Amino acid sequence: MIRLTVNGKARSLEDSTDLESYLVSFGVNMKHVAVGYNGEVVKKELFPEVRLRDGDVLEIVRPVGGG
Amino acid sequence: MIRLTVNGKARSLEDSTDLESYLVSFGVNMKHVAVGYNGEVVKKELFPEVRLRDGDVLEIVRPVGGG
Amino acid sequence: MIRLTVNGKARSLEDSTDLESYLVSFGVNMKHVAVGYNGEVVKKELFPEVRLRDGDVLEIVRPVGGG
Amino acid sequence: MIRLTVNGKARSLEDSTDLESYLVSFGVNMKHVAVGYNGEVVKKELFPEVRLRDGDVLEIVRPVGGG
Amino acid sequence: MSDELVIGGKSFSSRLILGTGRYRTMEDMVQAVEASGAEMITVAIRRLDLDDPGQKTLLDYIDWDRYQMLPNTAGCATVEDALFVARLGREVGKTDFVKLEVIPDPKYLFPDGAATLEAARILVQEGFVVLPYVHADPVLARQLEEAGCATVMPLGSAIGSGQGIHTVEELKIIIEQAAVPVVVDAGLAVPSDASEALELGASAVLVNTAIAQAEDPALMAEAFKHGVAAGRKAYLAGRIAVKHYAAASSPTTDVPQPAPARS
Amino acid sequence: MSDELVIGGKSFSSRLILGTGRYRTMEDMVQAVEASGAEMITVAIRRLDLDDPGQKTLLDYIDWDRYQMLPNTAGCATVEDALFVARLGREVGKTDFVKLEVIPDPKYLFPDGAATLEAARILVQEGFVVLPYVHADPVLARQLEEAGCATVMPLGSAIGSGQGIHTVEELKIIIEQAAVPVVVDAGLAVPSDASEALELGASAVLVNTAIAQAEDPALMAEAFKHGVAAGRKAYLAGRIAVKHYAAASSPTTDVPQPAPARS
Amino acid sequence: MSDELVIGGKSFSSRLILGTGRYRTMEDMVQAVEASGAEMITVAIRRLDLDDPGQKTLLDYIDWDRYQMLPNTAGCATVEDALFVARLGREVGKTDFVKLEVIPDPKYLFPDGAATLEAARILVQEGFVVLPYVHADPVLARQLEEAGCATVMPLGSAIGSGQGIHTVEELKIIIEQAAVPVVVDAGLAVPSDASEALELGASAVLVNTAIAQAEDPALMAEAFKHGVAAGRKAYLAGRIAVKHYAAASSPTTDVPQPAPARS
Amino acid sequence: MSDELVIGGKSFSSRLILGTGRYRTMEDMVQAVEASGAEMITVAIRRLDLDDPGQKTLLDYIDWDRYQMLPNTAGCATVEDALFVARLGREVGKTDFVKLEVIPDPKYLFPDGAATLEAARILVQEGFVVLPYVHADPVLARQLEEAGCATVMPLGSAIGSGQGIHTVEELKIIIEQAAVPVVVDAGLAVPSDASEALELGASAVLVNTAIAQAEDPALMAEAFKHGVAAGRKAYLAGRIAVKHYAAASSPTTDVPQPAPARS
Repeated sequence: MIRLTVNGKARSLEDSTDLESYLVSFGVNMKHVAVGYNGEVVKKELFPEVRLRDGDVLEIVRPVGGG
Repeated sequence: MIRLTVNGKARSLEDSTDLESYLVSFGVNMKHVAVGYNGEVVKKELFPEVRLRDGDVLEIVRPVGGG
Repeated sequence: MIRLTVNGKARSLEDSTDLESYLVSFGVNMKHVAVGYNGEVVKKELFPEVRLRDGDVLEIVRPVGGG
Repeated sequence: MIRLTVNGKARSLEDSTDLESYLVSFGVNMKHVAVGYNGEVVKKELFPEVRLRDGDVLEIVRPVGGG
Repeated sequence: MSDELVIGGKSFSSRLILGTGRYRTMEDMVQAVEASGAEMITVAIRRLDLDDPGQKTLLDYIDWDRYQMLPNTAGCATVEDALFVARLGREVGKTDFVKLEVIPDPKYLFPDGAATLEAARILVQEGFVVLPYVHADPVLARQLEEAGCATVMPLGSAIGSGQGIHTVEELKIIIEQAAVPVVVDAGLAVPSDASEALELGASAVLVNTAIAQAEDPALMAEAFKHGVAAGRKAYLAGRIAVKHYAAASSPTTDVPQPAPARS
Repeated sequence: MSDELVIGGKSFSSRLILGTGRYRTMEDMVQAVEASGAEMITVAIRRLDLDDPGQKTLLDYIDWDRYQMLPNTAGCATVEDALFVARLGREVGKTDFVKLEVIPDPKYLFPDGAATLEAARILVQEGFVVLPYVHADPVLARQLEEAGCATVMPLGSAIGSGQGIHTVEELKIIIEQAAVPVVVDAGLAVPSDASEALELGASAVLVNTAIAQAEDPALMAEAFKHGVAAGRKAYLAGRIAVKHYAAASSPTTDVPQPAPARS
Repeated sequence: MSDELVIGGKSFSSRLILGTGRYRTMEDMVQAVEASGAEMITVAIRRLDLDDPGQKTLLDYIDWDRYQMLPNTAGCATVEDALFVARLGREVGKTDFVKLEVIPDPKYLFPDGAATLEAARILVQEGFVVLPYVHADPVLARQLEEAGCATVMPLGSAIGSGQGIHTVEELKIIIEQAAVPVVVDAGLAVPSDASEALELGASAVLVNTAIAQAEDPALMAEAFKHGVAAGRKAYLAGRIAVKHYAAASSPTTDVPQPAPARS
Repeated sequence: MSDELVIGGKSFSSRLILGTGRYRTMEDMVQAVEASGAEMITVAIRRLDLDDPGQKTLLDYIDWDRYQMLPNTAGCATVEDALFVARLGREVGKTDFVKLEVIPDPKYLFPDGAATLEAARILVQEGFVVLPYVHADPVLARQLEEAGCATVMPLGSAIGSGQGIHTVEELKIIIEQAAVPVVVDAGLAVPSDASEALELGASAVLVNTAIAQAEDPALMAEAFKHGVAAGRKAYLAGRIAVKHYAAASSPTTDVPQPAPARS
């Protein structure tokens, strides 16, 4: 069992997977997001290579209105 | 019967009298007041000479706080 | 001999004439001017009727730049 | 021969001496001054113990008008 | 959205009234008038030079079919003088519009309120459309309106001083109380001054020196054209209130947090 | 006359940078962006709601081929947080532009100058085009320029306060000393504020709350578009100097004089 | 150094004229008068309550041998009313001094300049020492002086508004042109306002609400006493000019330099 | 009423800190110090002239038993220089008090906030009582207080410029947030500036050029003494609120009415 912290909330996975698949499983529109992986920003092209591990901390963000 | 307007209010007198006596009858402190008689200001020393007549308009004033 | 004061300066005429002719004699463009005659403003259509007399004071004006 | 830099100017001494004697030789009023010795501030009570050496840099200062 | 300024029964799309004095050249003036988009233009009335009576006048440079002429009474220090010059201006311009000025003070060119009010009453009787230039005095403004003036024209600061608007608080009150258009005149130096006046609710501004004496009058005229448009639109758009603290323009929640790389 | 603003090697015709926060509706925001003529638009970076991951984002409402996105670091109180959010923004927007904010103070939202300078140095090293939001501190402005920032963005007054520009004297000095564009950010409430900033020589302004929270955001956006044009043109046109006395805008000689009717 | 203020032939050491209205208690008023150091005190004239004709009046609380009474015409909206109240005040106070106010506007209490001028001319003829309260209108100030007024009393801002001095530029001109004492009246809220007025060259200030309605009226009166002294002394001491750059207050040479410890 | 100012554990009755630079003569300086009532006096630290080592210094003119000496670090552009001069000043004055200035900018003499904060942290560690001169930056003020500074000294405007206080809004926030005394330094020109600072809640002001360069320094020092007293008392007395309309200072009822003389 893989425990993650995603956008500050605890989540878990049955089986290990890569970041790309994980985001797809949520129906996230890749074009609009960026991801912080344990404090580092991951380039989109690398999402498939990032294998999620127990304890990983993800920040999945998108643009909102701001000044 | 003599009808007066004093400080905007109707007042009446049985018998004619002079301004000085009229003010005294109210217990007014002469030192503190000035009097307008039908739109003219009467000097205090003349109060005894002013005989009140029917229809006279009196303004009896004193100093108050102001800026 | 007719002595006039025109725009503050003394001028004279041999023979009496009307205002219209007088202005024309200067080559003044009627369209652009107004005339004060002894302190009164004369409408342009009346220029021919105004006969200049000794002692008359004329102010011949036109528009200039102003704010 | 000992070469010193005092208040930004080159000075020299025949024989080695201590800071106290050196200041006295100028007729400096001790009460009014402070001394920087090679970038360190020396307490007045230590002036006699500081032996001047070739290459030393001194800043001898006093208060002036300032805001 | 139609948003016309109405003065003396006439409608104007532009809220910039332009003066024609103090330009370095007639060309500067003509170009500035064009660039400003103004529809009302002030002129002064002066003696014709009889030694050169054929000289060109403003009437030769400007197409008056396109502009409302606004003759002024500048130079007049008394009621009598102002009445005389107003009547001459009416003949020159064939218009009832007059910018009424009664100015006894040559150094600061501040107007004489009591004399202006007296002259205004007479000119209104004579059918003039009176635009009186006055100090930013709210009581006087009311009296001029009651006298039948078509507008009130309070000053921002001294004529030609370029000091901008010193009279904001008084202007707010004049605007609040006025039923006729308030035209801010004198002292404006930059378009932000014009914009500010209109943001406060003034109906128009009158500008001369700021444009005529700018290094590039035509470009400054264009700048004021934009400034007046900006101020009017802002007034109609409804400005935000002033707060004495800040208000975040970006959301204050859901801020991403960095995590330490794992040991 | 071409008069482009160049930031980070890119040219912009508009000198109004528009924020996208605090609009009542997305429609208000889209219309205001359109009406403003802005070519650079700020966005904030926030966590995606995983319970609604398909929700529309700004990217769905704005045609980003027409606008330079300017991600900000709003919400960050420390250097570390700001760096992280700046890097996320770079990925989201596929742009090196970043509006750097490090704001520890929740009430007045004033920035931390020392932390902003430290973060700016790092981001410049990473190739960011850094637009730092700072207090109107002339020395700090110099240090940010020396650190390689693309602009300096001094504040006019507190974010969203609508107090206008409190920092005119400091801005004059910052502008005098800067070789990079000076962009006045925060506190602007009305177009006269924007016009004033550009008249002083600022290169651009950033506006959000004044437009987003106006009664009519699209109309206020249009007003600011004019205000910015007015201020820039006035700066280029060369304003008149301030005088402490008046200067007549009409000739002071040859004033016609009434004469008494003859007896 | 003797530095007396002379009004109507009387000399005063204090440049603070104090109003007696709006105190919470008579005790507050008496203590404030004492603490202020004022030598001239305003009073209003009102109808005696005939149902309580023996009630105490101001005359019972203040030792009028020590103070110049300044009756006002507050409450009067017309020339006729003001003349009548001025004449009543002269009888009440046995003094020719009068603070002339003609105020038609109940919301902002701004004075009617033309009516004030008309009333002033009549009262001067009747031998009054007239101190007219007016808008900060330089031309009107000149006319009042020419009419024989003992002072001019331009306003700083609306009576009792506590807005301070909005009229600095106009006051400078009024002071420059006046041969009679200029007394700034109305709107002053804090002693810095009073000090500023005297620094500009005003001869005195009149204060009421700022003291009467302060949390601690006697202490505020003392504060204004100091503020007036400060402003007058500063005016006499000759202030420094304004510079648009800095000037070091400490020497810029002979700064001690740290040296590296020797290797 | 005791109302002491406490800095670094020492109590002061005067809230005016006086600089000793830029006087025309030592006599002017001595008289100004006396007249000012100041209890804390700034001095600069400079190299002794070894060609005239016996020359008199400030120590010969002022009775230092009566005054707290406040050595400054004026002339220092870097942290290192400031530390060195602070340490020298401590020896010269036998005091831990230091006015910390780190100023890289020779034209406007604005301080380097980040460097000042860095130097302050070190000097506090060394046991100094640090009074840091900084821009009116609320965040920096907080950081200096957290670093252990005895006061914060935000500027009003550029040193010696005589421009007065440009930073009112920032000062209000700094004062609201500060637990240590706020001393307004630099730019003050007239006592109304000092009074205003204390009315806002500042604990003291530091003045030099305004007094030293006045035509009559001793009289101006006295003026500032009154200005500071005025401002402090007003702060304690509780000022009235600002209203956007007027409030009559005389009763609005029972106004006497003239009656027509009878026919």
